[in-house]
Amino acid sequence: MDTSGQSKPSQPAAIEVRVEQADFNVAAELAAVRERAGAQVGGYASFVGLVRGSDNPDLTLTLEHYPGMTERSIEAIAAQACTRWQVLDLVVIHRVGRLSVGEQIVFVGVASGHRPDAFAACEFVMDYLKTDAVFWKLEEDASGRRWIDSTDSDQRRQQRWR
Amino acid sequence: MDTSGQSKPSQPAAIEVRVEQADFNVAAELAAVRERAGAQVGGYASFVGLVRGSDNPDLTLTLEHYPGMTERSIEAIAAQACTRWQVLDLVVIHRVGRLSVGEQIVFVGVASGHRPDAFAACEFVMDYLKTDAVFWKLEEDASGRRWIDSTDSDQRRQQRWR
Amino acid sequence: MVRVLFFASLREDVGVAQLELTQAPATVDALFAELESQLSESALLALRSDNVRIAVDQVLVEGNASLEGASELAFLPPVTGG
Amino acid sequence: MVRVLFFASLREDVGVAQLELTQAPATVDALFAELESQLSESALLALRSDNVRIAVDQVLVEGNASLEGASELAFLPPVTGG
Repeated sequence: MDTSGQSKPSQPAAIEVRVEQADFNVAAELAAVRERAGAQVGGYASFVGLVRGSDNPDLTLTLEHYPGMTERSIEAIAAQACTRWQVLDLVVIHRVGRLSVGEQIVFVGVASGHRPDAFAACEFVMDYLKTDAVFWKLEEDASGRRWIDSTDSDQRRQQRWR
Repeated sequence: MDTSGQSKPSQPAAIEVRVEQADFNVAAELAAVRERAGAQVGGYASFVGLVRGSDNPDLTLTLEHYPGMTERSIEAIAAQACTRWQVLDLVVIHRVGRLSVGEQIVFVGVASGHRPDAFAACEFVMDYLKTDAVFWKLEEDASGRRWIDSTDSDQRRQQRWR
Repeated sequence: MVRVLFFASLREDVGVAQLELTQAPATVDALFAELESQLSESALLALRSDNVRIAVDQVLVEGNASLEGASELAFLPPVTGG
Repeated sequence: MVRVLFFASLREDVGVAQLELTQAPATVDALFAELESQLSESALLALRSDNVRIAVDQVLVEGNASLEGASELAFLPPVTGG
């Protein structure tokens, strides 16, 4: 695997963005990323985010979106990643609706010819999802309900990429 | 999902290292990482490296190792990642033997309570595998055969973490 | 006719997800003037918060933007995904 | 008896994957002295290259390390995985 990174795209990246209530199958999504990337692929990086419940097993998270605008906000993030790194295939799946502890929220998969590009593009997309994607999150548990915002640490991580 | 990162481990990380000739099943490995990580998991990052053949479809890569020492060299890298970041579960699978274009070489999967930790530990392990893991690679194609070394760019990427 | 959408915490502050205005206000300021006759003071306070952004036909606008030709206006509290 | 292993390109330079010495040399220098009687000049040149590392019972050593009690010595050319 070549690891020179930051090289020019040799084919246009395929971007897929889905916002949906249904759960997703990580194995199937990753296999599709690898398949679509074709012969130039040197590797693929992925991230799956879950509702974490260590402190709070009865937590639920309700994700709200603005149909149309939300998808376009994610597409803009994904497109930016594809101009910055060599990306062969990039998939973002983001769930909406009410989710319980342990449920999957988000999947990002990136195939590239180059390992550093796959990692960077995947983490870039996750960082920008936290700050720029049009979603709102309501946390509810025994202690009450609260709309949650991106944290200062999320903002700092996003700003690393500027 | 909490994204504060760099937090103290709340449970000891489980590390699994396998060096084997047989191919691996990414879906099964990822499911196992997620499962073993338990209730504290906030997400998991992974990387799969493949034999890239865009320039050279008849390329083969023969990976050689030093049984025992190789596994320990990977375990040392994984253990270092687990002291630097909050890791719940970390798996490294590395194949040896003769591999053709498109075949899987390496899998790294990391589950954590925190997204930044999962990404950092996963990329750290991949970067150190390039420079510190006890493997040797023989590339063969129509133009000949050559033992390949980690590149200057691999060395620079590994040194970022110091 | 123009739809005005309120998302997430703002929907709860306003009490409805959507209002319909028979005529598109010319500008954001005119929109607020129109909403003043329909919403409570606490709802207006929430909508005027510094961190609330306005989208015109799903595109974010700044300041006293023109709303000419718009069919959908939306008030967005701070976003976070992932 | 001590095994001496040669990996990858060094195996090809030396021509064998493994030698057996009836007695463990006291130090790395003594090991080279012993190998001089058994290997070609080009093989020795490859083994003495700056980027070749020596492992004693699978632990890397530096300089003229003691080999006392060792049962397996190995010459490692530069490594790369991933």
